[in-house]
Amino acid sequence: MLDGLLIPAVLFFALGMLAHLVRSDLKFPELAKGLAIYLLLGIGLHGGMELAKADLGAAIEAVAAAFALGILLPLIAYVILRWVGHMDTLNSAAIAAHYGSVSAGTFLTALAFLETKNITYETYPVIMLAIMESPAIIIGLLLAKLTRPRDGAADANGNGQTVAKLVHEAFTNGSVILLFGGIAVGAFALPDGLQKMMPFYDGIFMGVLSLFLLEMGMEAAKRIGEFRRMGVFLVGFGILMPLIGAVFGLVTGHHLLGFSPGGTMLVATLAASASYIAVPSAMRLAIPEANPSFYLTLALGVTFPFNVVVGIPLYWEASLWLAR
Amino acid sequence: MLDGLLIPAVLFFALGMLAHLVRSDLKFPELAKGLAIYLLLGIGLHGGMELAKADLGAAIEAVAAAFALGILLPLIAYVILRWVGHMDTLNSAAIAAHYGSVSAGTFLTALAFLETKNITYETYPVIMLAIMESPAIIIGLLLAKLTRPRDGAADANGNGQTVAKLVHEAFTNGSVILLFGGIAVGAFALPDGLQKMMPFYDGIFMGVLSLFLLEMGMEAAKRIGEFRRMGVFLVGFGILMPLIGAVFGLVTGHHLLGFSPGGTMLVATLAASASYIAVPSAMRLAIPEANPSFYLTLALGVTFPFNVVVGIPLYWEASLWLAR
Amino acid sequence: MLDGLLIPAVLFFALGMLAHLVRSDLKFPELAKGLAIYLLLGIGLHGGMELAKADLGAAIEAVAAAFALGILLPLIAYVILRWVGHMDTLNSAAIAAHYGSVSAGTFLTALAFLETKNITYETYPVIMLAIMESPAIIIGLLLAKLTRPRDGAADANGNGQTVAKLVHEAFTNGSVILLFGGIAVGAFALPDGLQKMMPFYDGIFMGVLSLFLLEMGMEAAKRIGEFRRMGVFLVGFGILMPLIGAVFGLVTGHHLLGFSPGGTMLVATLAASASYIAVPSAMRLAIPEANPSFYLTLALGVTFPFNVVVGIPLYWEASLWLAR
Amino acid sequence: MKAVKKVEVVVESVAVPQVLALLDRHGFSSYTMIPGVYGKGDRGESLGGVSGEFNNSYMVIVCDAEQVSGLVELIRPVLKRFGGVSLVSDALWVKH
Amino acid sequence: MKAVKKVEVVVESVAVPQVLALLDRHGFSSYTMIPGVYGKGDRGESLGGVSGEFNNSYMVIVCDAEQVSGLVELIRPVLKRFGGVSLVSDALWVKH
Amino acid sequence: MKAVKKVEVVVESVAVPQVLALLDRHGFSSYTMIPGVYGKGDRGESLGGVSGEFNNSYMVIVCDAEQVSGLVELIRPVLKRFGGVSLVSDALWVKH
Ligand SMILES: Nc1ncnc2c1ncn2[C@@H]1O[C@H](COP(=O)(O)O)[C@@H](O)[C@H]1O
Ligand SMILES: Nc1ncnc2c1ncn2[C@@H]1O[C@H](COP(=O)(O)O)[C@@H](O)[C@H]1O
Ligand SMILES: Nc1ncnc2c1ncn2[C@@H]1O[C@H](COP(=O)(O)O)[C@@H](O)[C@H]1O
Ligand code: NA
Ligand code: NA
Ligand code: NA
Repeated sequence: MLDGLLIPAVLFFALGMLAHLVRSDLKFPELAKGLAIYLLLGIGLHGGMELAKADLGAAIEAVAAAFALGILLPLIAYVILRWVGHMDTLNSAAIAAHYGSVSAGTFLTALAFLETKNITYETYPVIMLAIMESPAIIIGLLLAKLTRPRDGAADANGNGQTVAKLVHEAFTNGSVILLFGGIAVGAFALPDGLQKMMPFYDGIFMGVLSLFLLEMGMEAAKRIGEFRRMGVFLVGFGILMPLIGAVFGLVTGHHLLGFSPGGTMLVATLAASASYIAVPSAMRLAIPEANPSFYLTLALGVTFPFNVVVGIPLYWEASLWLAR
Repeated sequence: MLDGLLIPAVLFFALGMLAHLVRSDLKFPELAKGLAIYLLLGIGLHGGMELAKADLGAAIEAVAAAFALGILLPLIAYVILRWVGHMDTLNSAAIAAHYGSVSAGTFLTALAFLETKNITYETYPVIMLAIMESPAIIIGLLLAKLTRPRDGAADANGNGQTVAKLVHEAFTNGSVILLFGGIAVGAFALPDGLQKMMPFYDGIFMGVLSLFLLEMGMEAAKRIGEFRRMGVFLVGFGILMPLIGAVFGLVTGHHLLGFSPGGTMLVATLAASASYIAVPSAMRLAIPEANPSFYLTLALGVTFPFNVVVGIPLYWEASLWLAR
Repeated sequence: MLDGLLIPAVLFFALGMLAHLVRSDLKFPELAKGLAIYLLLGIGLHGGMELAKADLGAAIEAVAAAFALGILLPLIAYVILRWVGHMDTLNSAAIAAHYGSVSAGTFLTALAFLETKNITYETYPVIMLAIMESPAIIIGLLLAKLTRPRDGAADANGNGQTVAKLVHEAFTNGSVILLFGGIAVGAFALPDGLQKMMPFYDGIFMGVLSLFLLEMGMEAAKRIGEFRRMGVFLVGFGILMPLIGAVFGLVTGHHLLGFSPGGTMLVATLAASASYIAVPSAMRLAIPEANPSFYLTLALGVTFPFNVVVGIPLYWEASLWLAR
Repeated sequence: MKAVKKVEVVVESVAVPQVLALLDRHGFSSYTMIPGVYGKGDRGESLGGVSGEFNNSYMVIVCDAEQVSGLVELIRPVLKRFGGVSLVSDALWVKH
Repeated sequence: MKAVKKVEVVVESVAVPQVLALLDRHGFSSYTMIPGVYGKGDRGESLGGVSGEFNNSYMVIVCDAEQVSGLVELIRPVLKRFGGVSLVSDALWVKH
Repeated sequence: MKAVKKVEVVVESVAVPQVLALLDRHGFSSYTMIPGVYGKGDRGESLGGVSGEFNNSYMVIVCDAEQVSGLVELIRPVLKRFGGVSLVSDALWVKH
């Protein structure tokens, strides 16, 4: 188990947290944006190349499963927040959307875990990653729409976001474009041309990921100061919800999709992870009344570190156990 | 022919255009600047290393041909703009300068085309690329100088740029420095040291190019909205002029320089391409009266996509045909 | 000797200086920050991986030697500045701190020199690099504290930096975190995981360094204009002090630590180099009365180019001579 | 030089496209915008966020005195939704 | 709209954390800050530096008229130590 | 505190070196400059450009009341050539 912590990717994350905790002046937000773009494209490309060789039927099953998880998980999260945590409707909707969506950084850390241990895995989870970015945004939006008191002023001034606009945004945000774009290029481009690009997208991938996780560690640690203000329930939710998600993911991966332990663990990680890039911006626009420090702190400060340090090794053990 | 579209570099460009057209929030201008610097240095280095082994006589011929093209092409463009399009002198001069100069991004896409298809090519076009950055700027400047009504106010206030200043700028802008600098280092540095650097400048080159073209796709698409304002003549010019340039390039490459089809196609691409980095800034300063949205839209929104998608495969077919 | 100038790393530095001297518009400060982060992590990682196999006793000796140099050298620099140059106490203290600390860029250029010539070297100097970042900051601070006239106003307003704060900063600035963090990850992470990251941190390292040195050349050249204002003594100091440092480094490396010529040259380079990233910020805060253009010009405009162009080949010859 | 009003708005970057569209619809099509601005106010500190989405932008719109109240009424609901600050001050416009 | 004072401060970026802490300690917890600003003044040009440490930041603090002299007294010693510029001007605050 | 004039200029970044040289020649050697600014005006939107050359910069020059008309006359022809905006307003300078 401790072994899981000596994955370089995890150590870089820890180093980032440390850097912030000792109040180092280290920071590189601009660079991190570039790294994220590279990583999303790279994972997409890699997935697309594998998919070109894959089985269409199995791919469609994976897509359907991803949609189902993306719709189901935010609803579960919403119920817990509303009826267990007695949270107001708009904050509940905004937080729920984050947990239905996914975190590419967490997914890649799981990939680094498998690579370090030389474990094989299916490539369908890459498509699932791309698919799961969007539906939860729409669910969160609908939950907010249904429960929000009619806001005359906003509508009159034309400030209110229409549903159509936000659905559009859910499917055209940068992460979705990069993931689907990468998959499409990987699947359709001439193999010889792809081969020439692979030293960039494949060879240095794990190293670039480590640098990204260093920055993520700093971002996560920044939010720790907010824990006090959030209260015990919310912090607990940030740990419980990924576990619930993981259970759904494990069942989906192992029983419904029939994946190997490696692939099953990846699906569990997707389900357990919470978005911290695409969904926060979308929710800030769609539900400005919700408190961004709640959802950012949860996704980035609680759930992301939990998954990286504890969750991923745990989901791996569970996948192994299921496969016995 | 459709094959030419499945070059990954081209697909990335298309993905960028798509991202803008669906109004995605994706953008990374800062990153793109860094990528451009890397690409210019890398192409220079690569060229320099090959040149160290090359034939001086042939190199001098290539340099002379590049100068000739860089002087001739903007004159042709100017004549077309003035007498066919009835455009005013200053806008004509500014646009003409762009078409006499070159686009490293287009050149690299042509290189990616050849690499994907495993076609060999001469390295002299890399020097031609470096040479052709500058002369057209000076031609554009002279055309403007000769035709501009005496602007007393500007001169009196010392705001007018002197010719000397702009000639200096034509030869010291970033692209020129990086290209010639790369060539010089590649030609003179100790081979063992160069070898240690090559995994960076060679191994990941095509991958970095793909990321750059993604950004270029977004930049190109941004300009499409301007087409209406430009009118049919100018958009037509943006497609016709590269074809004219390509004919001159084909003749130069095949007949004058005696290059293989690969090398001939590269010369055609240079002649067909229009600058969108160095020349726009230079023209903005030298001919502020000209409308930047004309030349930026033409170079970036019309000619660049045309060359990437249609031109390069076409010039390749033409080079093959010439070589028969 | 001229051979030492044809190291690509050195040529890139020269290209950067040239770019500034011809007043090119080339610049990429944002990119350079990212490159520095990568280089510090990479050198740390590499060192850590080697150290995992190394001898603890020898490592401790190297650490002790690094501390000793970091304390001794700024004191020597201070004495020269005060009693030979008749410089005021605060400027003397600030400059001295720079020369006790180290420049990772210079160290890496020395590494590139050895790599280009395929010379082997010990890895302990990497730890020494990490160690030597900090002590000189504290020595500089103490020198300033002891000699500064009591500044009532600053203290009353709470603007005065406490010693504790600056000691903290000396040990938590970005470079220190990245170097030590890299060493720790390199030493403790699972080897299989590290192996997956190495194409990034190892394969493209020398290439990234070349791009960083290009930027450094531009930064160094920017400061040349300040030479006139600094006077002959200070410029002379910027050349003499590295030579003094190098002598101490050569003795330490060869006699005290028993290193090979490669390792000895690296220790000499550390001792000869002056910090231009971590220490300037620290001194600006701790000794705001000192003139930043003095210490920045010296470290970046005089000593860095001197070491890169003349110093490193010289220290190498001296190491060889000692080893005879 | 002509007397004008300078309206400054600090608002979250995520809301900027919406603000610009709103202004444009009401005839305020000229503006200057500084991205990547940080700040702290009633709703806490702008932390930046992994992809910088939670920083602010600083907008300046120069307009005539008679337009200013219309402009302010457009901006007010945005500030109500997203927080932020808006200031109005006097300036002289250099004609050219 | 309410009459307020706008205090602008241009100071080296390296001093910003210190300035913010100082303001915070004295009850000025709201501010807007533009990083990465260049400039030239009595002490020469801000050159940027390899890792950008020698550039300036542009801070804006909006406060009430009666707070302004207290604020200015806090900033003055910082300007004395690090150089920089501070301006005070009038504005109207758009209430929301 | 001393009464001064604050002159703000928004101009294309490509013209900034020229403006600074011009100011310097006429004795205005102090300034503050914010790079990477976007905007829209009579001549359309600043699109950024592949290497950022078509964005704006925001310059602030603080000077004495009697200097302001000289400064404005320097800036006017630049605005005529390149477009842009310049504002003059009153402020109090915090002496240090
Ligand atoms: N008093 C103030 N002075 C300057 N900027 C302010 C002030 N209050 C708020 N801001 C800016 O407006 C943003 C949002 O403020 P708020 O809605 O109060 O959280 C902050 O992040 C600051 O950039
Ligand atoms: N007259 C001025 N107008 C605008 N900005 C100024 C002026 N004087 C100083 N500054 C700014 O304040 C910084 C520090 O000024 P100084 O302490 O005078 O060197 C400069 O880098 C400028 O950004
Ligand atoms: N009314 C205005 N308010 C604020 N900024 C303006 C205004 N008009 C022009 N600008 C700025 O000045 C730049 C050039 O304007 P123009 O020359 O009118 O195209 C624009 O990109 C804006 O940044
Ligand atoms: Na999830
Ligand atoms: Na051309
Ligand atoms: Na030293």
